[in-house]
Amino acid sequence: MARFIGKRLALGLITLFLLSIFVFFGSQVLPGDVGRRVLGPFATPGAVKALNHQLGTDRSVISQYLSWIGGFLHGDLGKSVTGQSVSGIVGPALLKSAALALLAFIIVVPLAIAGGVFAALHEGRLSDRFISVGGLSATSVPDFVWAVLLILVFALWIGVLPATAQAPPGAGFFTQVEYLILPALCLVFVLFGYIARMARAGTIEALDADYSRTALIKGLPYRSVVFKHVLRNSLLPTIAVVATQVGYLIGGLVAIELVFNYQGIGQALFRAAQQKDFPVLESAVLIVGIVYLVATLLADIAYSVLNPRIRYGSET
Amino acid sequence: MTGAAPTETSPQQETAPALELNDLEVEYRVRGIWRRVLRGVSFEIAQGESYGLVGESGCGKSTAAFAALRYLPRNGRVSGGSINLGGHDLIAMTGEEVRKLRIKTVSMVYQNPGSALNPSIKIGDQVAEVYRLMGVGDDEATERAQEMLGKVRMSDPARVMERYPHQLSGGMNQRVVIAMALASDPTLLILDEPTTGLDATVEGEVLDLVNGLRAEFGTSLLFISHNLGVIGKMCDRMGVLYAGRLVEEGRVQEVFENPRHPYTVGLLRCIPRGGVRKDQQRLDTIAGFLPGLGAELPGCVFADRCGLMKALGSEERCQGTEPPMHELGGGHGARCHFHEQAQTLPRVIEPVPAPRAASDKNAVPVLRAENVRKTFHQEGHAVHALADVEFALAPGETLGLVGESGSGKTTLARTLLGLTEADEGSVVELDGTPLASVIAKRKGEQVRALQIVFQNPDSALNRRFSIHRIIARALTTLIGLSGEPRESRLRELAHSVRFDVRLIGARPAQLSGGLKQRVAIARAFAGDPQVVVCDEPTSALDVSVQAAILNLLVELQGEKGVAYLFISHDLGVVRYVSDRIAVLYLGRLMELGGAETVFEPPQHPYTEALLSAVATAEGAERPRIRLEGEIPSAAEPPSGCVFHTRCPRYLGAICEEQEPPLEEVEPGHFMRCHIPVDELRTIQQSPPPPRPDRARSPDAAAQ
Amino acid sequence: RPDVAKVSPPQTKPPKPGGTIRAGIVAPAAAIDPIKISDEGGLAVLAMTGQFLVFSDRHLVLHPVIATSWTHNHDGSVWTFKIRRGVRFTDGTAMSAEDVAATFNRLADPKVGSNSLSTFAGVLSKGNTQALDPETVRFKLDAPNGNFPHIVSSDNYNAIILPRDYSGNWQSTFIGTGPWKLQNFTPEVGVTYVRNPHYWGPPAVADTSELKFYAQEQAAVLGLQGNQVDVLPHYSVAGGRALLTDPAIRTTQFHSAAYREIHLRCDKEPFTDKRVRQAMALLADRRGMVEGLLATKSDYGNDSPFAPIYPSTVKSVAQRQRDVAKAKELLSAAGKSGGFSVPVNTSNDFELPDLAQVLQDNVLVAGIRLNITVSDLGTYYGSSTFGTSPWLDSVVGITDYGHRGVPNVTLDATLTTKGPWNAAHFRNPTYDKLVASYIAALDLHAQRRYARQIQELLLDESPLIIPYFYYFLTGAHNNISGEYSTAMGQVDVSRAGAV
Amino acid sequence: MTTQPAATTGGAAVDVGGVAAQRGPSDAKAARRERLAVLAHSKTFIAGSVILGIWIFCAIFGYVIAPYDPLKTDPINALLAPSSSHLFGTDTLGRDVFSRVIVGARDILIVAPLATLLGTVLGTALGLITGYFRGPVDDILSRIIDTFLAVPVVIVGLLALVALGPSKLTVIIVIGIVFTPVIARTVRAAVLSERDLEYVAAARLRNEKTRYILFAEILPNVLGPVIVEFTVRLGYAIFTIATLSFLGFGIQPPAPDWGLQIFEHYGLISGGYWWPVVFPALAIASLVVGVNLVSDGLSQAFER
Ligand SMILES: Nc1ncnc2c1ncn2[C@@H]1O[C@H](COP(=O)(O)OP(=O)(O)OP(=O)(O)O)[C@@H](O)[C@H]1O
Ligand SMILES: Nc1ncnc2c1ncn2[C@@H]1O[C@H](COP(=O)(O)OP(=O)(O)OP(=O)(O)O)[C@@H](O)[C@H]1O
Ligand SMILES: [Mg+2]
Ligand SMILES: [Mg+2]
Repeated sequence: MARFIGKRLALGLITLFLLSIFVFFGSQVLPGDVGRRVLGPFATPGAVKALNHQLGTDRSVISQYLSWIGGFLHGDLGKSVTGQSVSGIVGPALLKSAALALLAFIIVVPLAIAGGVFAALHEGRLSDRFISVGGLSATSVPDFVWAVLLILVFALWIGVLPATAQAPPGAGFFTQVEYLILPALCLVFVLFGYIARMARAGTIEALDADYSRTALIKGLPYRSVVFKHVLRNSLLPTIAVVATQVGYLIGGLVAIELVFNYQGIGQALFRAAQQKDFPVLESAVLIVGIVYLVATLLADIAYSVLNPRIRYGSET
Repeated sequence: MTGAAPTETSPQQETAPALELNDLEVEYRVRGIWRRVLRGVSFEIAQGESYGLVGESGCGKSTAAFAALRYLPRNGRVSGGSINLGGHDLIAMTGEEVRKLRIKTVSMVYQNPGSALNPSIKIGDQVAEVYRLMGVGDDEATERAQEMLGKVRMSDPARVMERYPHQLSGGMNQRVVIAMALASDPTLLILDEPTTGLDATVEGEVLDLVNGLRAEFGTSLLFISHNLGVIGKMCDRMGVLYAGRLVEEGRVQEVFENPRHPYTVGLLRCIPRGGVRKDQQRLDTIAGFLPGLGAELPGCVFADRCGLMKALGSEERCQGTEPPMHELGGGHGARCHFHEQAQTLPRVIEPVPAPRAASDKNAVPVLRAENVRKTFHQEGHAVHALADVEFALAPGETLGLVGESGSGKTTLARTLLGLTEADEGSVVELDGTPLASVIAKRKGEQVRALQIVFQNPDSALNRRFSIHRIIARALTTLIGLSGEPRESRLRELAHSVRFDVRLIGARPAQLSGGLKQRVAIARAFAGDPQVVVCDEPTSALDVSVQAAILNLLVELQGEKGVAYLFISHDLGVVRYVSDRIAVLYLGRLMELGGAETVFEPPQHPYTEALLSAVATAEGAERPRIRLEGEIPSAAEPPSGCVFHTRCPRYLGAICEEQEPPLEEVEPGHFMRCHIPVDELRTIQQSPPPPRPDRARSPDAAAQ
Repeated sequence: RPDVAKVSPPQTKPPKPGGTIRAGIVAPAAAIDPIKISDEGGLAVLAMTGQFLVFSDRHLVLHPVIATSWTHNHDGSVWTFKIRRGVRFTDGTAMSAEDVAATFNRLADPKVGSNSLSTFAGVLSKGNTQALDPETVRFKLDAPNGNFPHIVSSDNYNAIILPRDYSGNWQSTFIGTGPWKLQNFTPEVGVTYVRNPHYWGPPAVADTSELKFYAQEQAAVLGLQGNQVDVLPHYSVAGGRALLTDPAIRTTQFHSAAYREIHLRCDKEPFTDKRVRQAMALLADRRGMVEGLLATKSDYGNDSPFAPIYPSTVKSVAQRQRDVAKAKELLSAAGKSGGFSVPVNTSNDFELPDLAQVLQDNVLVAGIRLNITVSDLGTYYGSSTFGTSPWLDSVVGITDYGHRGVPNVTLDATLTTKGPWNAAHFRNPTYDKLVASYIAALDLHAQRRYARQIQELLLDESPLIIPYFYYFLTGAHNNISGEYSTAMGQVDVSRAGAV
Repeated sequence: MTTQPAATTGGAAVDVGGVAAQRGPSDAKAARRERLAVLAHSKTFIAGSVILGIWIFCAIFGYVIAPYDPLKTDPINALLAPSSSHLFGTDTLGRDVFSRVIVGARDILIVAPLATLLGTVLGTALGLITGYFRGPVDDILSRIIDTFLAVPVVIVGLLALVALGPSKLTVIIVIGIVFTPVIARTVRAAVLSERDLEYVAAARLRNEKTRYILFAEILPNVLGPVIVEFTVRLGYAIFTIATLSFLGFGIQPPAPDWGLQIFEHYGLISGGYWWPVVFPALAIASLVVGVNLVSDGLSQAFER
């Protein structure tokens, strides 16, 4: 187990290193000049030059990279070209994304698993078709389309929920949750199909497996077969799917965060890309990568802890 | 059945047969159409009786077994007839009643023990669950589960209780399944090919166990197998199923000795029995194929393939009217209009052996291996799959290679072929010229000369290619043919493997297993090879098809003078085709010699054990030698003689300390054992005494 | 002329004191540094706590703030400002003329690289601002300038008065002399303020105030509608059309000199021929643009930076109108009767992509095909130097120009031979001379004389199409009164509150 | 179908045990016919085909059947509510939303499939290579694939489009490349289970070139997963392209792209102008639902 985690961590580090290089050199191709982007088109060239010098963006690409990565490794994310500290931008954004992701997960995971299992138990019937096809369709309708439709219905027509996600400062817990409901609901639509499909496939596979037959032939009631024998095997792959969705939730929600004016990490990335704010871009991408890798690693660990085949290895 | 709750013991139950099927009809819905699978199947199993069901793959054996539990796949239904289980009419029962019945009265064990157990629940809990279902409290359930595991001769049951299925070997898992099945002390135990995936040595052990427990519990058995030998060993009576219809039924001995249905007759003729060899007799086969699922068969279900019908010219009767079950006395019955003449069924194949090209024992060996080693590196472990293998293969000769699963047979084949790179220092020579260890570095000549026929024709043929493309490609790459010469050579080749050229445009999926194997053989012979490795070429096939393929291989050898390295775990088959036999254990050659020298009588303790495990259709058996424990892992081979941990003739410390060399004990006969060959021949006459050093339980060695 | 048009009836009731007043703005693009800031979000933040010598109102009328009065010498080359007494910074320290002088010397220092350098170029040099006594500051100009107070007014949004020892990092203190004092600042989220206890003027009506940042105009609009803010100091028709029909929202509109410029590169085919440029300008359907794109919230433009709001603008110069027949005539005279196709670049802001599409459709009747490329702002401006900027290099480009108190900068920078923003690559010595004369002109009469000539010249040469000068729109909830915003984007909420 | 052999060799009796096709070609044809019948009776498949068919029809004939020129601006008549003359109303530039929705099918139905195809081709090639070779090639490529997967697709697409400048071609290329690693992963998994099958060993035993083994032997056998992956990715391509358009980095104005229309107008819904947003949104939703219904129907038919 320790060996497995160690190996995964090492691979993860390589991936992150590659990622930092890709983003860095990729961002060099982004058009425009950093100082110019900050100061705007009408600033004098002298002012732009001075700012570039101050930001260090006039140095060689390699030395910029090295000083940035050096800082990153010491936990110093540096300063945004806008002068704010990068951790001051990325940190809160990450927290916000995490809050939204968490709420979405709390709603969607039980719902989708229940839906998927229900569909599997009714395989081929109308309810199964409805859940499977409906879920898949909801999944592939772009998130911002959901956002627009939900705002229209719930915020503007019925008027029960706020149209933006950012609760006023000092708002209590429940108010904050209230503000997050609509965006979370969009994510529920988008994620439901994924997770339900996985849960359904896993359950069908487990239902068809010989051991379920063994249990039935033992004389176990169907319900017990499902709950005692099927689910513990069928829900394992679902964990991995939920984990990969973390990648989408933390960083991929550019459109939704835009519509709901939510300063999550997706927004931070979007803005950084547009403004060529390299320190923010690089750190945010790396952090998104870290979150993704950690989530998948945790899922793998959870998977192996829950799965005796991996937990104990084969000893014979 | 008069509404008596199945859990109560009604008076009927005492006398009622354990299982009674009456005119059972089962259908599966495939692509929207209901198709008949079982056609009026009737048989009964008396209390305490063991009933065998045989028939080729797809004839409906498993369906009958599951129907007996009223457990059908979602797309299946019982469309007629009745099922009586211990006097209860299963079909009339509610789901809940059936469930209660399953708890107490009937259990089932099926083929793949690995998948029959829940991978994420501890063995102990899975077994105890049966007791809890019967209403036993938790603690007692656990206790009794442990007791039951002991009864299936599981060493250290307490430890096994805490384990998960993947931590046990296939044989041990099957014993757990059997323990679970017998835990409720059922009146009927259904075993559906319980040993098919297991090694012969393990199979023997499991069958012994079932026999022992059956005696102890007084359980009735429904035993399904395609292996007639196993049926012979296990059953009192048997039924022969064909295309969903029971075509013959009777006492096992009676059916084997006096079969009265042409199908049974043909089936028995297909297997190499009584130590026949290729230069004595050719095997018979059954022409044609099982009719498709749900086919309309107004007459005898076997008519299409029946040689007797053709010989008698009785097409009208046989294809027009369904023969009744003719009672022949003693419970023997056959569904054949001409059952008296069944044994005159004409042979499809003349018994005359195929002519053989003279093989010159003193010629330069076409293939010679020396010091062949292969070490795999797996997650830091070194797995020594082959150690110092050496042998020579004369032109036109067949060398049989036997050994338990994991002994390195396939690895040896792949190493010779260059598919797996041998370790440094290994020597493989073709016609006296050393071969590069990877195929990519071998010359075209050499590549052509060494070919293989794989075990599974499904994966050996590219399923996206037409047969034409598969063979033509081999002709192009191996001997550079193209255009018309290639086409004519292709037709010749198809002809020589008895493959109908009209099917040349088909895809593999449209062909039967036997036909696919013919294509694979044609491909191997495309470049006129000198040596063809056959890695279990018939183990995926039904017996009748196996016979045809074996015949073909023998014929081709006669025509082309090719040498075979023939791998199989079926000792009967190996003995039939081989001139010489090599016995492999943990990557080491234990014995090598002429087929008769090695087998008749066996001398090396391992060979002896292998042979004794085999159940033959003759029923005549040598005393079973129990091989103790599991095969050791190739990653940590035992010290000294690698066989010492399981050897029935274990001598003592010397076996654990010194590895015996492979010695030529008589001309052409090599053996690896500390016991001198003469002594071996003598002690072979009597069963081995229990091993003195085995105070430990047998399974401890495995863990 | 109607100076301030109200869309909905104005809220006339006075606000009740106390409470919080909240305004929404588009988040500042960069760190908020008074010296460097150039975007609307940033300058709005500056003006919350910072104050100027002089305040330029919506009609470009100047009002004393830190300066109480100002005088100039005979030719307008030396200006003397009297500084208000008793002004204290938000940290409690007293402000004096020294601070004022230091502020302007800093802005004029080329080494500091302030954003005002382009405004002060040729007007005021470093070291030429002097505190004569604690209440008097004297500016010695590089050249006479009749409009100098405008240059040190709120129209020059960088010119808030800072302490003499200001050394950067304004964001940590938000130091200034205004009615508000920083309470809390969260980047990307917003700023909260409390009343400045040291304020020299009447205390703010509300107890606290707040600027809420939005990533995007649309979000800010939703924020106003969703009652997250009380006031939206500035919104565009493109982004905030929803507010125009919202009965809960009161929109205040006023003229501005802000415009969208469509440049035609005079040195590139097919626009080397002025007839082709004239044809393009004649094909543009200004009415459709004003009434459709801008929902009538704009004045018509006449293809020169002279906005109707400037006193110097000559309104009697004939307004150019759509004339397809004449355009076709001109095109065939120029040998382009078959039309041509040409790329158009613009940025993804406000109604610019829409304007591009309308223009594309407008000119199609004459067979002219425009291929639109819309990029993000940064990409469009590129490095803002010739050769590496789609803005300055494109054959046709559509660019946003903000409001300015006087047209001097736009006349000079966008069209003179040496103009750094001369995307049209217009080279006309007559024009250059006219602009120099216009800037030097001290009195309105003289300015108008040159203005007429410039307007007519630009109509004839047509290097630019300036179809409209859009109104500046401020949204507020109906129950709010007293907010005041300027066309620069500054907002004063110190007199605002709920009624 | 049963055929009897006619051949005899060397006096040996004819081996008839097995010369017949178990399931002849005619049987396969029957299976295909039955499968079509299942499709014809599948309500979901029919519903999906109808929806998809309508959009494909719109994509091809959109300009012919649209009541107005979808690009014709009429700013004076901007934002007219739906009425009999403008079924879906008009947008901010006075263009007919109905016509734009109809014609808008074309861009997405060209760009999304082409992008998916590009991704599928590249991903398949990459998956074949990484799956077939073990060792360094696999390790290096797998790390690069992982790297791409660690960042959300939209972000990678966005960065690439900011760098390259948005146009239909760049969108196709960028989405294709962004999808490559995901598809490569699926194909790699399929190849891993193929590479150890004996037909590959048989090809190696003929000393076939690696290229032949990969593309002629293995590729046809992983086409199934590849096709499934293609249909699934097609849905996501629509998703992603619409998102990029929505962010202003996808298909460019004045194209009547649906995502772009939503982007251009979503700020208006709070003003009661829902029609320029809702109709394109429903168009996207119905298209993806149609695609999913069809692929679901297909998989149903092939499962049974
Ligand atoms: N669920 C099912 N749906 C459709 N057809 C089925 C199903 N299960 C089995 N069949 C078909 O029914 C026939 C009988 O199957 P069955 O499993 O009973 O055969 P069998 O004699 O046990 O064969 P084997 O020796 O291969 O186990 C076969 O042709 C098989 O393909
Ligand atoms: N690629 C491999 N990597 C690691 N170990 C291997 C590999 N291939 C085979 N082995 C190991 O080598 C040993 C011999 O395996 P091999 O497949 O040659 O046995 P076999 O005699 O053919 O068995 P079977 O009868 O089951 O086919 C086994 O212990 C197996 O686990
Ligand atoms: Mg079976
Ligand atoms: Mg093998």
